[in-house]
Amino acid sequence: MSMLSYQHFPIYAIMSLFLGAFLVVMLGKNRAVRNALAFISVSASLGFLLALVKRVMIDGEVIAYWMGGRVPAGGYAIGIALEVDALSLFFGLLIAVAVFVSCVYSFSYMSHDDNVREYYTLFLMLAGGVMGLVLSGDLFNMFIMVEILTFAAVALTAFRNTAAGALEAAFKYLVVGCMGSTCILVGTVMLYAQAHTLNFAQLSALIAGDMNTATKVAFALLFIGFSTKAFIVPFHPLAADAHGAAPASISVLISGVLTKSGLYGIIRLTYFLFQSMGLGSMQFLLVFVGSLSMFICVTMALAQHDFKRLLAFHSISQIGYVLTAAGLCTAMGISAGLYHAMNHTIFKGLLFLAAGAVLHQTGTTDLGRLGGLSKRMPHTTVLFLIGAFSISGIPPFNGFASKWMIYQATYMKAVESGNIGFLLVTIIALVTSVLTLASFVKVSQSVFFGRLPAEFENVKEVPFGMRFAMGIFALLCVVTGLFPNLVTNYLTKPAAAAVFSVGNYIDSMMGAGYAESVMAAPPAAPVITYTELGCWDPVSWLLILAIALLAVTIVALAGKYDRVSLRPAATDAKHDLFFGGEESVYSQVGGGDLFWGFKHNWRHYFGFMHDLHSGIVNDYALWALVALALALLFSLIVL
Amino acid sequence: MDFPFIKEAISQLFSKSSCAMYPAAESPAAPNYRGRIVYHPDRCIACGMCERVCSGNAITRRVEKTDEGDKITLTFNLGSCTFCATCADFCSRNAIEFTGDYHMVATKEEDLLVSGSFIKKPPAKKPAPAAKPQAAPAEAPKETPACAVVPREDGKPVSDPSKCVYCTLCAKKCPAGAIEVDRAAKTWALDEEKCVACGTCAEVCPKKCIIM
Amino acid sequence: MFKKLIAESAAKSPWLFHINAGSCNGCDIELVSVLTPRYDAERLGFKLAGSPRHADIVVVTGPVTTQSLPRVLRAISQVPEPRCIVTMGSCPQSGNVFRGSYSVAGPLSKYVHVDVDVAGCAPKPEAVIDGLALATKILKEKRGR
Amino acid sequence: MSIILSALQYLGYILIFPGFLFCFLGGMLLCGIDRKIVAKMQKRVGPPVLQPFYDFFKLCGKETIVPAAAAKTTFLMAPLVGLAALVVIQLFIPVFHFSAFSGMADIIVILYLLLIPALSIIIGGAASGSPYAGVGLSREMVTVIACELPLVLVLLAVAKTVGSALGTGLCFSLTEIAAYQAANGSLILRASMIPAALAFLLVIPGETGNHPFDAAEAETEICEGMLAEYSGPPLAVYKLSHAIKMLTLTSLFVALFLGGIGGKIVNILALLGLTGGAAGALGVLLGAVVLFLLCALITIVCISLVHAATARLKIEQIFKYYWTVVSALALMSLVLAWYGL
Repeated sequence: MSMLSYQHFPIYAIMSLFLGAFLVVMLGKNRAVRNALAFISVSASLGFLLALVKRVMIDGEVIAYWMGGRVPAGGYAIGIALEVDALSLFFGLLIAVAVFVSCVYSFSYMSHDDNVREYYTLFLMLAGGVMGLVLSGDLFNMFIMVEILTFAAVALTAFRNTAAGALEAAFKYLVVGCMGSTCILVGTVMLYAQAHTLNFAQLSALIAGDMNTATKVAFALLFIGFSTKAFIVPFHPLAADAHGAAPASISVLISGVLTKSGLYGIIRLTYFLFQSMGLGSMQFLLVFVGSLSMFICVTMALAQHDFKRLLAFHSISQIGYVLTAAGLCTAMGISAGLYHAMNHTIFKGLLFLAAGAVLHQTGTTDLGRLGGLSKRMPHTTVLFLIGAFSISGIPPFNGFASKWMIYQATYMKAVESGNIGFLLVTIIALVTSVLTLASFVKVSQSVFFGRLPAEFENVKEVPFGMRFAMGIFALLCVVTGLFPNLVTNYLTKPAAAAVFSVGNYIDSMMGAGYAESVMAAPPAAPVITYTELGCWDPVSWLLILAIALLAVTIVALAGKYDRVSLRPAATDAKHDLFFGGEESVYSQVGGGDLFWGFKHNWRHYFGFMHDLHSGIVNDYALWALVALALALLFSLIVL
Repeated sequence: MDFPFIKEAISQLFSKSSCAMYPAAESPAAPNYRGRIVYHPDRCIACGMCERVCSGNAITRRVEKTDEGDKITLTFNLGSCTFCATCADFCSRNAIEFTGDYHMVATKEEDLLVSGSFIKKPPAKKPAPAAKPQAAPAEAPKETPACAVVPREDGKPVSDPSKCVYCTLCAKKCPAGAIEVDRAAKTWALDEEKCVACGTCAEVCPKKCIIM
Repeated sequence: MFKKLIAESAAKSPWLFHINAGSCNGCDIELVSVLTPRYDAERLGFKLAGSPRHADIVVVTGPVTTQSLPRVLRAISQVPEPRCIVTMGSCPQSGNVFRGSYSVAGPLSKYVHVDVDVAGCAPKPEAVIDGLALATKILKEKRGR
Repeated sequence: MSIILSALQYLGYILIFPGFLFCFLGGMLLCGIDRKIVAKMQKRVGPPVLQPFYDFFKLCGKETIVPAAAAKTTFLMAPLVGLAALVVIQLFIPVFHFSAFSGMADIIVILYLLLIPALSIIIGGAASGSPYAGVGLSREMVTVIACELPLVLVLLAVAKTVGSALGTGLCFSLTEIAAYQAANGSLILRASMIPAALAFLLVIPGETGNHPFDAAEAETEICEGMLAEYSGPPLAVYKLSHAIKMLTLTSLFVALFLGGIGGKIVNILALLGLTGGAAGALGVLLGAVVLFLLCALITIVCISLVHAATARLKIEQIFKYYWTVVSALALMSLVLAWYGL
């Protein structure tokens, strides 16, 4: 067990981040050292996880690592364990990539701010917390990591305390976040009282057998705790306020990483700890909550006037997609859900970075005041469009591949289970996708196209560091969109297989044969096979689209298409916009005045939603309690 | 949403189109359509009535001195005409006629001008002994002697006081407004400058006491 | 071959853009009546375009009041080449009864080269069709150059 | 050698048959027929059927003005992307039993590819910076949202019907649907499919932005909406892609609901005793002609008749109409298909 054997890599991945945080506090006085330290710790963590991919993903091995060498004695796990199976490594990789890109972005993004040292400390603590949560195999250890990431996220939301609403958003996040953490803590305590162990694998072996009321209450508490972290429906306004105020690189982390950790918790909880996904009602819970948050958040996003709040609501709506897919409990559903989770981190990260670029250059993200930035920031516009097209699922980009798998999964589930409810979910999913496209058309018209206001006349392009970070995400968007089979074979299929092979998870932790001895009916490890029904093979589609586009452009250029007449003199009426003959004054159609037809027809719905999202923290706390009560009721009746 | 005209749409699909195929089929104008102006210079007496009543002041008159007399050209600018035909109504000699030809399309200004000219010969009488009428100095038009009325040599009208009943009809009808009649003072005066010797007063006078 | 085809079709699909420079709407109704089933200018390819960018023939009605003069000239300048300007009725040609008024900025030909004028105080639809047909011929020659 | 041959063949597919040439001619002719029939319905004579060709070539000859406020490259590139995407969709719609890229015709992908032309006109309008374009693109997006729900319901209903018939539970591939219809009769003859067909017919004018649902390009209210600043060749490309979109949607209707005729073509050929290569080529030609005639018929029924029979709707009426009446029709057929009718 030499220091460099792969067994230690999980703990190295976590510790490199925490060590980085510690060193930045100590030595982070001057900028270069601080940036170098942050970069090294983030890339080290990414490197360690990449080294594990061959072993865990392809060979299917599950790494069980007992901290301090305390192996289980007498059938009881005393020490704290880290367990990395395909699912945790999948989420770990996702987190490491997002953290890496966000760190590169924040080098130049945070240049204007002061006390950036604290920023990097909290940044690395947040990253370490999430990495710890995803890789740990011990329930209490997961709770500690949840605490770390919640406090780091709250502090980072309020980092720019001069910004309006930053403190208030952080306070709201703190209140409901702590309610969620306490729910997790109480749930963990109740499970420990039942099974006298905190080890995740042993717990899932012991708990699944006898489900008495205590475990049912524990399930409800844990479920609500993790959904606060994932900002699912009753808790989504927090995300909107948090993203509105937090710096863009932190929004990337919150939306790309924090919500995924919440999802990871829910998947672990429902598939492993309680193994209750077989129940139809449990699937109904996840699918219902998922499609509810999918639809509510996308309609709320359409009504937003602020770029980052709009993106925040979208990230919750995409989380709704992932939750719906994960709730189907079919091989294709899980794989589609995980694939969409990965895509979501990538394109949502890209969009938040683009929002940060706009904020960095113009100082505002209000859709009403911006406009025409494509003339001054062409690269950011192209990168934003790639992100916008992939989130709304336009074929050549990655959003389409995963959404398309989700539609198939929900529709196949509807056909297999004969229950028409899932059909409704497919329809909601498809309509939500169009509404996502609508809100991104709104953003592109209000921010990047349309007329350039006078105050942003001398806006320049963002520095190269930020564009490079956005470029990485854009490249990932296109690559994962073009080679879905590559992604599914090496990433999502092993992860989906891991989700179903609970027995293997327990045995690798507690020693072979443990699962059979303890559990009444140890779940057999299913073989993951699903046939993708459609015939979407992106490379040849894109090839044909490219050839067609090439043919069109060649014919156009042959017809002297680009011999256009541009404006010769500074003022010449011919190249002014047509205003019905009037002098073409500055008039931008953007922000609130778009989609009147849709808003008019849904005005009662929007009115009700407007009153519901009051922005007062006690309303949101009340919602959290109501949600907890409903969850308790549900789990007591159903489980 | 309802489809109000489906029946008509389908039925019209099979019926003949109500289109007057204009460029192919000639479509004459309505019977008394006021189209292009035709000007008959021979009838015109250049009384200037049309020019004064034309609302679009589309009519201009040009007088040139030539040896045979005054060559008067009247031009009607169709581009400035409202085709109300008031000039035709007022023309006592109906020298202006509105035809049914509505094809008034032009690329150059000139195409829209209708003009005609005529020579206005001075009266056939023996030439005036001394000063020419136009150059008559500003002596006031005196009352003609009460003896038997003798026609004036410049062809302008003169009234016979014995027969005149001062009904003021001639003054009303005079296009140029050259005659003043005062019923109380029983006087009849003629303003030489204005008078164009058109003869309307002679025609109109019920007592035929005006002789030219 | 291609250039000839374009010149041919320039005459076959002239799109109109109508500018009302203070007209009494007599000519405006006549212009629109040209597109009704009775006279149906669409069978010759005419179509009313919404924006000057789509227009080939600009039809101006009304005596070009001082208020509308800058707007008329700006709208006309925004029409892409090759274009034709047709004045309809007597007003744009000469100011008609409004000539000499303080608020009439005079005939259009003072500011812009007018290709075709259709006379008539509210010309007959047939006359308008003649004028437009003449304008398409001019368009074709302009295109030909 | 065979690679070059197959590459040439595929290039031929893209550029000649179901690709550009067929789309250009078919789309323009369809647009001409539509304008002629609408005129006939209004007791007018109407333009010659080749009028769209004249419009296209005239616009090609005009000068392209790029307004100063526009983002130049997006402004010029947007129409081309829309056109290319439309031609790609047309490639994957099977002409009865012949499909250029047989393995890849998929309903969901076509559903999403139909978004690209709408998106290209929206981005083009946004890039021009004109406020008319801003209002136009807002209305265009609402129209796209309005048409999406019924379109989705219809496609799911068809997928379910054919899927349950073939036993795979669900079938998204157009070629399989075409084959199924060739085998046992067009889908439109089934009871559950009639409301779906009607709903699809009502969606076509909305999706292409034809008269009653063209609030987005209303030339009287907002000066041609997004096209307000376009002139010359870019405008010609947009008019062309509008025409091709009509062809694409009508041929999608034929592929989805009238596939049975493919079977009849096959046995007509068998009747004539032609076999082998000749039959294939002739079959394709015959198929293309029949497809175009059917498309013309459907255009007359669903685009021209609706154009002549009613006035332009306000944008919120369009939205309400599509999300209540047409979606109810489509939902009815989905539920019928669901319960195995």
